[in-house]
Amino acid sequence: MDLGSLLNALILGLSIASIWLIAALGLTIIYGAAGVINMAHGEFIMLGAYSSYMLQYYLGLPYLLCIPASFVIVGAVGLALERGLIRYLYNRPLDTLLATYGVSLVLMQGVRLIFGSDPKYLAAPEIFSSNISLGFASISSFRVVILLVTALCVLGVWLLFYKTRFGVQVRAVMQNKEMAASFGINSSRVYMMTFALGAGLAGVAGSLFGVLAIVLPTMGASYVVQAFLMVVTGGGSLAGTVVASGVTGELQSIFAFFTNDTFARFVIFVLIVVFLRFRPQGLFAQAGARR
Amino acid sequence: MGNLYHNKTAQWLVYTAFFLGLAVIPSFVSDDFLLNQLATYGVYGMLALSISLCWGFGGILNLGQGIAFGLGAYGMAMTMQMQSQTESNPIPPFMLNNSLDQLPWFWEPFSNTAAGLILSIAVPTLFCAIFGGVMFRARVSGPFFAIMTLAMLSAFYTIILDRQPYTGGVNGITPPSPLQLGGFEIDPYSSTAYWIVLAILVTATVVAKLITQSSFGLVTQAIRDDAERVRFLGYSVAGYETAIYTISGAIAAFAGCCLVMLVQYVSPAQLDVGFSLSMVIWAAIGGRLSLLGAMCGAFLIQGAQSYLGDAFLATWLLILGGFFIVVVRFLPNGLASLLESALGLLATKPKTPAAETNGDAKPLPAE
Amino acid sequence: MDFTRRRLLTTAAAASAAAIAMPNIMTSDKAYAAPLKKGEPIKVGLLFSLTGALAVPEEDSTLALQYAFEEINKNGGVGGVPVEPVIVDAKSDFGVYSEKTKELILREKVTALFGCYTSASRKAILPTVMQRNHLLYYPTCYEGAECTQNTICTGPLANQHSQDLIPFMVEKFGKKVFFVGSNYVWPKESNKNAKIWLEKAGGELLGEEYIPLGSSEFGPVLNKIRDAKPDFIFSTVVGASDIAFHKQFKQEGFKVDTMPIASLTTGEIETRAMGAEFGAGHFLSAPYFQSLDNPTNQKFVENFLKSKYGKNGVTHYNMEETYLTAYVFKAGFEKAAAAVGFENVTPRAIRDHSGGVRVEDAVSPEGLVWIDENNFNTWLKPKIGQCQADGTFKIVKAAEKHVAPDPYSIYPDAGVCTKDGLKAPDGKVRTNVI
Amino acid sequence: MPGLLEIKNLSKSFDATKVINDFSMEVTEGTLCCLVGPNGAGKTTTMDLVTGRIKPTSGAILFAGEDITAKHEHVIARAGIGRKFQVPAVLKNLTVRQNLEVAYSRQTNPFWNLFKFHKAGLKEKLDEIATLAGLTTRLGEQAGILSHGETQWLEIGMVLMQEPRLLLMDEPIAGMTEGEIEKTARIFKDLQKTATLIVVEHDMGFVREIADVVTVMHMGSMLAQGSLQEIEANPRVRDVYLGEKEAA
Repeated sequence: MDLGSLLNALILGLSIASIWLIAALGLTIIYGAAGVINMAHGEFIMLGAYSSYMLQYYLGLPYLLCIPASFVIVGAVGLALERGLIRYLYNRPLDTLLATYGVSLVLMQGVRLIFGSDPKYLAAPEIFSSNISLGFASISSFRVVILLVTALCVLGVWLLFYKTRFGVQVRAVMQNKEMAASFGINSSRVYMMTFALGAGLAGVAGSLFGVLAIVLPTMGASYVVQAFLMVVTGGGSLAGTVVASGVTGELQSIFAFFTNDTFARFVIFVLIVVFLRFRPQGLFAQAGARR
Repeated sequence: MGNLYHNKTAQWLVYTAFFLGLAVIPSFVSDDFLLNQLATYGVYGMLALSISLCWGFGGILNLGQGIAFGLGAYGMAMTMQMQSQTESNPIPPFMLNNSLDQLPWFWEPFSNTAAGLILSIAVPTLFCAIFGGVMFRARVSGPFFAIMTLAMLSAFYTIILDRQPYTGGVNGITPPSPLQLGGFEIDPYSSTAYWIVLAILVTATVVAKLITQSSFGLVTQAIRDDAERVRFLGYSVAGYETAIYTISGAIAAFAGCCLVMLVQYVSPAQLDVGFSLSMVIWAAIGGRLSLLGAMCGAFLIQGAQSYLGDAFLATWLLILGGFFIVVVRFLPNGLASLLESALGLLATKPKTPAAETNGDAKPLPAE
Repeated sequence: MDFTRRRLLTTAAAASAAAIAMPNIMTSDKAYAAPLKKGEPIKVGLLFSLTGALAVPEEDSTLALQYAFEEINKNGGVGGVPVEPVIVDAKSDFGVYSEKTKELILREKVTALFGCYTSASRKAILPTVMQRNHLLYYPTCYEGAECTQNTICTGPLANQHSQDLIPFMVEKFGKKVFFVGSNYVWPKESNKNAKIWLEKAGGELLGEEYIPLGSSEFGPVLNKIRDAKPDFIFSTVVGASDIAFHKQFKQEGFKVDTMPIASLTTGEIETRAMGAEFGAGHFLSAPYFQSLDNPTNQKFVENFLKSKYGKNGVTHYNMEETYLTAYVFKAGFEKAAAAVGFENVTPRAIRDHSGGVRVEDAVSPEGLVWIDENNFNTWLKPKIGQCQADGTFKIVKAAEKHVAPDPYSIYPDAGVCTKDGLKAPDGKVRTNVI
Repeated sequence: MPGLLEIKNLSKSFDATKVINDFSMEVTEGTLCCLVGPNGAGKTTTMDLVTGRIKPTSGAILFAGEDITAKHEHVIARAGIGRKFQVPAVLKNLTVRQNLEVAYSRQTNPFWNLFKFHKAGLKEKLDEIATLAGLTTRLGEQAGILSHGETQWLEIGMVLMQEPRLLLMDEPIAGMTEGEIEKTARIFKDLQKTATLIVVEHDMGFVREIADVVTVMHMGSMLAQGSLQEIEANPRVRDVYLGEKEAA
């Protein structure tokens, strides 16, 4: 083992972290702001990949434009879902978990009916099919793209939540719904927007994962458990998810470097369970009142 | 509120009728396949029962029931596998293929059928007691606990898949012959196997039902309602939660053993996240607040999957998912609550309040 | 149901008495297939997943078999009688595989089963098949190390698959190789075989990595490969992971002309899903390619794609191997019928008479194959294809001679698979070893 | 003789804010002590600290001579401290009868309770308490559908079912009618024969009616303690109360 390889592993860990983070970002917002456990998040990611595929295949849209377009499309789906189902379940957190699992079944099978169960091909510009070499370290340019998009999304979410009027409203609703209502904040609208935003971010993740891996109706299922763990470990806050993803991404890369991938996963699952035993509220707990 | 639905005696009568109905089925059914299939449904019923007990009565949503179920199933498969090993051939073939020339230590006890069967139940039960104890003491509850069980399930799934020399990896374990008990071979297609499963199901149901009617059951229902408040009444909430989670896990472990007895096969798929979620779906659709309702939910969904599934090939999951959403949205207490309301309408004059007890259910048997 | 209460009680009592008296009612002597009658169709079960994760390959298997049986029926059927396929959906769920197997054998009373794409599902249904002394045609490559009296396989075994590929790659690209596989039984067994060929060819193994099934994160593995600098990669990665692997291979800057992937799985379907740009230049070893240049194959491809079963627009090795099972069944059935009489054909009789049956050049798109008389796997000629820019494969090497299947090639101590069971070195024969 | 409950130099901070600041108090067995003070004085926090809902930053709490500081809620409850919450907390999905039955917590061990189907003495106690709380006709109802006043009574009933030595009542008469308030006062006086009570209350009229001792809290500390007359005469209390009233 030499230092260069370890450094490479660390850089890769950053990339893995960004993948986990972008997968978990939308979930964080939805969970953090509205307290909804959205089991259909993986399917939102899948929808993002399929919308990019559709836009590219039928309309010939360039890949980089597909990313924001997927944000809009999946955001709209999230909006419709929130209006049609989720809003009736806000005070029943376990039921939202179950209902959204039903939604995930429907979305997965629906996509399968429309597009078939064979994998689809999502093309990215040729320039992304290369790698950037920095002497001893090297990383694929597409991973850099993911890293950048993720950073951009996190920054955007941060600005939105901490620098705008909407953000103030969201945080007010998070703290105390009744109190916020008395200040004239329409909490129903806030929930609706955050849900749509979270879904849209999943769409972005999907259009990235479609290029990195594969476009399949079942592709979302593999992300959802991991994404949840990031959110729960982080305590449901933006900063928490960023840190949780960063640490687990690096850990996974390092464990995989020294042992193998499967074992790395096992260790991470167990570490998270142990961690939450001692800090059930997660890394950075929400300030919102629990009772 | 003289709702017959809440009448304890009526509940016991319906339970008795339901199981008597199931018990006589082999006398008119000579179809081996149907018998084996019904026995398998019985296993699913057991799982739904365990979820109903834990979630419906304890308020603990467990998305990782596959852990107890899977560990039980692996224990049984190991026991059955060792039954077919002989002096001259002491090691399961899949281990030879993975360059093991000695039986791993944790396989040794399974050479003895009795020890193997005991371990099949004891190990998952102990796991639940420890995991539950640790989690509930840390006051992990509600959705957080659900996610934790999901993480634990994924961890087990991953490690069983990875430790191929000891577990058979993704191919699992296929014991070549049926379970031998006391010199008899239990043919998985015989009425004997059916009755064994039924006997375990009846026992589990009676135990679960008695638990819900005991003081313990009342406290768990109180915890489901408001755990925080119950602490101030002097009950150790963690203790109660751990206990009901563990009992529910033990039932799931029995179900795992029964399944392997019936299908002679185990694989990591028993610990698949999707399977554990379907257990929750059965209980939710049938009615998590009713043990019998949850069981009927399992029969209903699995029956529909077997018999309607092929007719609606492509749309089956769509129908299931949609149905599930509708139930969660409009009937949070499942189909059993329909019956509850129906009987509530029938009820005329309030009876003596003594007749009312817990909110258990009494749906009609599926047949 | 109409019965008096009294009758119910007596039957219940009698039934329980019977059950207690003879817990082991069934033995394998009972015939579990419908008695065959001349003039009535022969029912066979098609047990594949039409929904769920396994549907991608298995739907094609169902289509290929439907096509094959239609073709057989058009040309006079099997033993003069048409074949009626009973199609079920195993939903990619091993529980359902097991349940459907029972349904096909016990209720539908089919004469043979055709099914499964994965070893896991095969192992899930084998207990039932063996206990009912039935017959399963398994049409996919697998790891071997199994010796049952109730299966016939037409895919390449681990010992056949890489026999030519490894020496070919070593000769063409260099001695140093890195093994990557999905984390399960088949890749590990295949790699054990590959190591033997590698040693013979004088190659050097630099590393061996296994990825969780379904995982799409190849960063850590590719980093290790980058450090090891092999001359080529030998891949047994399957399914969705395989596609992610090829994509990330290129995205990470690896070059196909200096370090190609030699795969046992990446065929026409996978290439199309990942985009030909990611597949081009890599190698695949398989007994069949769509581009095989022989009249039987050209006719097969043309007719199949034209038929209603060719909707997916491609033929590939797994479909062809599945297609062959129908003809192996036809030959075995007819041989059994000639020996014991049409009405007396049982699944086991078909299997016992299938040793040595041939599917001739004129029928088999991959060319002549035949069933081994001892272990009931298939003698075949593996070929090596290189993926082209359009996603088709160019045959770069074809085996001269048929390669014998040997399920225990790397476990000589376990014994030899014979017709009646696994014959251990001490002379003991064990049946149904799985 | 030391008091039944002794609070010694109790402090509690959330982040940088000191909510309870070096607070000490002693309650003698058999007395009824009223805890008063403006909003935010730390009354409910003190209750939380005594019942183990939150852990103090420093200081000690002794109950019947035993240290119960930072013990678990259920341990403290079992030691004999019952609590009624400010926002009435009853088990909404259970019936009134079940609420009272659960509160009858002589046996708390889960394993014993698995085999218990009838509790000795439950019926008599339940009848007695139900009559006292005026809920005899409501026993079969779901607790969630009770009116606010009835819910208050139910929770008081639950605390009584626990048979505690020390009762903590956080604003017990909020939402009650005149008649009910009188009844509550009567019950409290009755209870005092067998138990010790600490009542947090704003309604000075009610306090006047029941209190043996009044403790005034302000900004997390003890401002004054004594009989009602002494307190009413205390100028510092007046300042605090008047200042508070004007500000509000």
